[in-house]
Amino acid sequence: MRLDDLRKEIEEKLNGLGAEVSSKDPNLIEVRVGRDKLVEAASKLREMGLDHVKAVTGIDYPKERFEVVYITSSYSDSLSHFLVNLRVSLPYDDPRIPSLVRVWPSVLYQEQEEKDLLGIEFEGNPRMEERLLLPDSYDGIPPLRKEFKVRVEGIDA
Amino acid sequence: MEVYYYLILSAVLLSIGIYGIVSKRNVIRMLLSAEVIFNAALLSLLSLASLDSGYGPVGGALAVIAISLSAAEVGVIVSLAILMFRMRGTLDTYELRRFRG
Amino acid sequence: MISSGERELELLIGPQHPASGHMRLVAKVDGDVVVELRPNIGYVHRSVEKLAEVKKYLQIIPLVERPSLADTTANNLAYVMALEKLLGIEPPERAKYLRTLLAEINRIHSHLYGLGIHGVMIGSSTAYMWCFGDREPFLELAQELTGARLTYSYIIPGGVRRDLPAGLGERAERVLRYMENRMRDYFNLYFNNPVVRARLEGVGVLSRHDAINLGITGPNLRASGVAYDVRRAEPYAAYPELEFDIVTEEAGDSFARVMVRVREIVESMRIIRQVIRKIPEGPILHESYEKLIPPKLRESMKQRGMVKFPSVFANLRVPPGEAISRVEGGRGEVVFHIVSDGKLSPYRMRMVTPSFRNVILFEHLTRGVRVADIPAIYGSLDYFPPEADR
Amino acid sequence: MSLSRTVRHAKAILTGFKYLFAGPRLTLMYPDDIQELPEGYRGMIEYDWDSCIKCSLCAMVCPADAMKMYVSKEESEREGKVVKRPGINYTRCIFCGFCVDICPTDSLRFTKVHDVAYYTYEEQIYPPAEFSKGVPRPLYLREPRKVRAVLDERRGIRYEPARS
Amino acid sequence: MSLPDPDVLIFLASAVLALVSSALVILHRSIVYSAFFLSIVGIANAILFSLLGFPIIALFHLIVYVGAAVTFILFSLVMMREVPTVEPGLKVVTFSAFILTVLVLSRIFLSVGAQPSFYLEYKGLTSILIEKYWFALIVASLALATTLIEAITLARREV
Amino acid sequence: MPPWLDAAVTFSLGITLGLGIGIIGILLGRVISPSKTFPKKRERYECANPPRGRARGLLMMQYYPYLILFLTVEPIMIYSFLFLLEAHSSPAFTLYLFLGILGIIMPPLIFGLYSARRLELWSAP
Amino acid sequence: MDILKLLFEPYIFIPLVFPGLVAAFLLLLIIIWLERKIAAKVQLRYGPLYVFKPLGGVIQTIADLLRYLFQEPIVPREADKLAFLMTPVFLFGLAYLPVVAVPISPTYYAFRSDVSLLIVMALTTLAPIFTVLMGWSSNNKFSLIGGVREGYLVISYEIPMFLSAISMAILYKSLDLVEIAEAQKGLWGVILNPLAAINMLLLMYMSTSKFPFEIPEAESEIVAGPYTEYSGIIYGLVMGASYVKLYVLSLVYSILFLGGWNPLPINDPMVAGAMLFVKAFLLVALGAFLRAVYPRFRIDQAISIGWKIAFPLSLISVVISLLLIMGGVSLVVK
Amino acid sequence: MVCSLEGKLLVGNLERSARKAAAWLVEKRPVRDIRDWGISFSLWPVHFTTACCGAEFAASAAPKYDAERLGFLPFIGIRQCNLLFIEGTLSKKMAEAAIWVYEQMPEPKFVVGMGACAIDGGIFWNSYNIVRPMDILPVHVFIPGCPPRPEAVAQAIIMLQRKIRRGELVRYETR
Ligand code: SF4
Ligand code: SF4
Ligand code: SF4
Repeated sequence: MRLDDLRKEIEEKLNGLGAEVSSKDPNLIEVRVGRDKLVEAASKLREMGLDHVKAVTGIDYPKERFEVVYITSSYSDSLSHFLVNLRVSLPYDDPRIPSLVRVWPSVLYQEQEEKDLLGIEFEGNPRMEERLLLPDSYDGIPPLRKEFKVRVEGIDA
Repeated sequence: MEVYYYLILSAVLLSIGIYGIVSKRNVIRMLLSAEVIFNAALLSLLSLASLDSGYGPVGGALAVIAISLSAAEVGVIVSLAILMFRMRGTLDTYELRRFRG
Repeated sequence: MISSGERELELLIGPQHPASGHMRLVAKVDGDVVVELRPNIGYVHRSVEKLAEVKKYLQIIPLVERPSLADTTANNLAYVMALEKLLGIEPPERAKYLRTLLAEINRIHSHLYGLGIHGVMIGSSTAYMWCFGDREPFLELAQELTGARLTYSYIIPGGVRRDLPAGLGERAERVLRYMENRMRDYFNLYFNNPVVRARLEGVGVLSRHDAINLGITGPNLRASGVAYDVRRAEPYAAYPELEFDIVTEEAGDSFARVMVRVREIVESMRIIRQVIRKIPEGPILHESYEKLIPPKLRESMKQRGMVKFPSVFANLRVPPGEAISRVEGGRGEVVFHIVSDGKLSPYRMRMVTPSFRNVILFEHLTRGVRVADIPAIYGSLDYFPPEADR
Repeated sequence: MSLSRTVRHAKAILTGFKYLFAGPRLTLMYPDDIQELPEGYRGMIEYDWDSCIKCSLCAMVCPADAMKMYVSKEESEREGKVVKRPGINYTRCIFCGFCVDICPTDSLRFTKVHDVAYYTYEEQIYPPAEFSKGVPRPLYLREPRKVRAVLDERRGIRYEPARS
Repeated sequence: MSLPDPDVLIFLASAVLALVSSALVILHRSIVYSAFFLSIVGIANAILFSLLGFPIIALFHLIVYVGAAVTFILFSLVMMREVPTVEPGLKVVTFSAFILTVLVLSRIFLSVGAQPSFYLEYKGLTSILIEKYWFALIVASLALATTLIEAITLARREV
Repeated sequence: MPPWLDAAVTFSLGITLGLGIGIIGILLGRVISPSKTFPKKRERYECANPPRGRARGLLMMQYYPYLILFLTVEPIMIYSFLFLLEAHSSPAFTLYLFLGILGIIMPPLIFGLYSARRLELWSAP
Repeated sequence: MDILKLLFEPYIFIPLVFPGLVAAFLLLLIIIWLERKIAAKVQLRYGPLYVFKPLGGVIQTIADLLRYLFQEPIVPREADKLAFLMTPVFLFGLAYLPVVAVPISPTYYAFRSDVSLLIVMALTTLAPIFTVLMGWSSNNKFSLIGGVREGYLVISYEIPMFLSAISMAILYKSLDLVEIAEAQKGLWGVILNPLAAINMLLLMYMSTSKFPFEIPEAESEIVAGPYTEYSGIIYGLVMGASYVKLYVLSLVYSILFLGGWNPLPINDPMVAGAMLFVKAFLLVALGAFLRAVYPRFRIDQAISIGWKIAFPLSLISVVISLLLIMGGVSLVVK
Repeated sequence: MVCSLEGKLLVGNLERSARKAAAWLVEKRPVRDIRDWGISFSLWPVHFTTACCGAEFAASAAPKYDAERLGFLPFIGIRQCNLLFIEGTLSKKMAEAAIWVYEQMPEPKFVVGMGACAIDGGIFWNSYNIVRPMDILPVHVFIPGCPPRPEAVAQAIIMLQRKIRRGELVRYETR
């Protein structure tokens, strides 16, 4: 399968969901959907055979938006070469997003981590209340946000 | 050593066991008291059997069988206790009586 | 009635526990049967992703290696590949082969590490000692190539840091033959040992369907019969030119997972032989960087076979953009997602390690097993907590 | 107990016996022998005071902020401007060797010293003056023999006295 | 003054052991320790048996009674978790009943009195078992076998 | 006096030594070892976690049937070898008796082993 | 001089020196070191060495013992103090006590009874009570599970062990260890009934939780099993107890199956004792060696080995013995 | 009731005076030397892997470096060990566990900080989630390196042994 074919197929599948599909050589396809259409789009992709999520990346653009990228792919021989990014933007003051655990069980811990470190709420993920990586007693701004500053030293002693 | 020392000892053990059975409410504790009684009984059986060398082996054989049957009794009672515990969540005989019906 | 909550005993396995490494498993057991087991990770969370945002691009190389100390090359390679994608450069051929060589040596000793830990988890200290002992010759090779035992930091944007030392190929061949000899004894004493079989066979079965669904990766995936390997799916380094098979097993139990590792060791040895035979001559650093090194240094660098960094490396600037790279490490697929805004440090670096993707298996595989199976399953996953916690 | 299983038991035990009586040993007798490491091993770092051009590249590239530029007082006074020289802090150094590889004058060099431990925190910080004095010497009970690891087909690793 | 007979000493020691531990069986707060003390009662009893001249019965008692039955109780208790039950205190009535029993039984037993001069060799026991009581053994085995089924059916959780 | 009472000395020596070593060791160990108190030192060991829940929970009932098996089979086996010792006088009869007892015990034994295999029957009470 | 003579009286010498306390202690020191050395050799390394280099570090165990002695014994707050402290003592005493019944030559024994084999076996059956109690009194989850596991192990080896022992006893028509050893002047028990011998060996290692049955102390599951809370010299004591138990059982095993002090022509107690000791030592060392070969079984597998393999095997070995008797084989000493 | 009686017996006056006598005895020359010798050759580190340095720690117990030659036997339980190896980074979560481990170990006990992370954080020195071991535990020997080579681990053991044998670490302290 070639990249363009896959792109076409995805475009057809996601028709009517308001998805922007773009591709980037050699093997990357970007799908950008709105928050409300996310689950639907994800299920469609899942139907196409993209059976797992490799990574869930949350990106913080301070005062502007959050972006969540689901990097999905497949274990089947025909699709395993390609990566499909499912990208959602969230408003900065309301970082909530429907969880995709139902669609891809493999995002369970990844979503929990993004919640833990970035403070994005994945609605429907059963682990939202628990801390994953930080100590249970941690109480402060999520450390991966840009406003969380770590110490830096210059090159001088 | 006179045999009646043994017999008196067994008598005291027996009374301790009886006291335990009468005064305790926990099923397992009652079982334990019964076991003390069993020990006492065995002791008196053997001390009586030792009086006569003719009866000695017979007493021994009896004791062997008694001991092995006591093991059976323990098995059944403890299993019963487990059953009770599972059904009622308690081993207290008073409580059990209250729950009956 | 006894409520079911009361019936269970809560066992806290770890963090100070031989079978937990650096994590905590909270097991609810009903007698000898595990009702539920939750991994409690984060004991080695060192915030690699956050630190990457304040460190410069080159400084991140050692940073991403640290989380999975036994399998540093995969992280190193994956990170550098993402960086190279952003920079738009392609390393020279020889460097690609050297990367492959190191990756395969690393795969072997990482697998031996996992097998050794697994051995000690089911109580065979000999398996542990043998695996860790036989790891040493490979470490010796890697050390000769890179100058460090574990933390190689060998792969840099545009190439590698050291050239192949003279005679390494022949020494590698000797090590490989040694390992092949030893394999027989491994099978006699350990893998075919009836006690080992009894402990591992049929324990913690992961079906093919579940493996795919849960997004499992690496040998654990292949042990369930899915022939997925990044080296095939999206070939990188010198893999397109090398011959190798993807090892799979069908059973999906602990023993299959162990067997996949063992057979991958053999497969890696095959790759190493090919690499040594085929490695082309040429530079080991991309010419655009080589140009920047002062000529005098360039000479001595060629002679010693050690790369000197051009001074731009101190403040490497990367064009804005995003890049995703994936690499098949010893434990599975490493994914890097770098978002650059053109500054000295990445804007966001997402690092997804195989162990982190496999955490989900703990809950999944341990439901209804016996307490003694927990270490047997845990060990067979070759799970490395720092890698998951990052 | 099936026959094949019994055979496997026997094989395991026999293999054990084989190693008990005829197995190799991989052990390096550490405090008596020390291993001569290969060329280019990234051990502790030595600093050449004279050839350094004070370019700060080493401190800039250091990923652990272990290499720091210290103001060299005498030199600053002598030259009338701020002169900084690198000093190393082994409490943080991760031996990545970036500083060595980036130093344009080869003022920093790897040594093969790799087995040092310290009793206190403070001794591990080397300002430029101490840094240039060379690397610390580990404590040995008695003068160790230097050996070279030889990879071997049959025994894995053998150790031979190093020639040098 | 000469030393008393060793068997008098042993008798006294084990009698005290038996009495104290049987009292503890009844009185100890924790039921697990009660079961443990029952095993001590058993051991003391075994010593007494061998003093009486039944070493073989003593060993049998040790192996089967202490080693199996009491261990079984102990095990079940350890596995079953302690359930606190309210125990009534030492009531005057029960205590006096206790004293009474001791007195009555002692009076009865005091009428017997003889020097035991007896030693049961295991061969005597085995031959009598195989000659006269083999059928009893079979019956006992049957009883045990039924117990086995009964106990397993009782203890298991019906699904 | 039973003849083996001669050995009372040996036995008491054995008991004294066996227990004495331990008691002396413990007392010595308590006395000569340095000690420092930390708040958590005497807490229950729970893999470096604060103690959680009660330690004496319900334990492995899964293998309880084996316990019952043991309880019932052991007496049979022990008294069967009491008569087995007579094997020299009438070997055939002993063999038959032994096999007979085995025949009695076998069916319940197999039943026991079978129900022991079914784990779901044996969760904690 | 009198004291020295008294020392060599069997009823003092046996419990105190050989095969009693001193010998057990020496064996303990050597075998723990040897176990580590054997394992190390199989595992391609040296094992303890630098503590005393000329002799390969034999005194490593002494260093460990000293360390234990000077280490603080902690009694956890929730533990039942008295039971916690006393059970190891009893365990050690119980493990060691059967030694008094072991004869070291046909004429040199501390006490002789017509049921001495049974005495040894009976004393070993008492141990689980204390182990369970040990787990209980520590008041720790792992100790408790370890104790229960140990108990389960006991119930699965005990009956087959008795049967195997008894299948030899009926061949020799005696329960007296002296007679049993003497009966093997010509033919050793291991040749007559190899099935029982193998079975008993297996069960012996099982009973002392040697590999592959090292289940109660399975460190990767339940830390140190019943000994989790023990520190300092008390831990040394409980560890010692299991080795002493193995030692005593090995002595009994050599008498039952390996001809005891046979085949020595002279009956000098010292020589006979040395013979016996060597046999027992080899058995203990074999147990130590198995550690290097095997991982450990799961508890349910061990139990079912006890019930489904060892138990039938021991029944068969009893029947074999009966058949041998019917066939006229007789080893009885007249 | 028996327990309390025993308790009084063991911690009462008798024990205090016995301990005093013992203190006098144990701190005398030959006894002290023997004790220190025994302890120095029987350093059992507790199995407590805090971070990735554990990989090299494991290698130091493995055949090539075989730290068991020095009487160094990685062991399982807290209560049986006398040496705490901080194997690398202490994250905040792990630091709590480390304190538990340290406090629950019996006296005398020693701490070795292994790896740059266990001294000053190494490459993670500015991470928000780490703790410096020396801030919470008394560390006796530091091993720099990331990860330190197994030789350095052996070196640290030798240095610790030497310090113990010089009588600097094991002190008799009465309650
Ligand atoms: S050591 Fe090298 S890199 Fe560092 S300041 Fe001196 S010349 Fe520059
Ligand atoms: S070796 Fe690496 S960490 Fe150490 S000073 Fe040099 S650059 Fe910094
Ligand atoms: S010093 Fe290095 S190897 Fe050790 S824990 Fe820290 S990062 Fe890991």
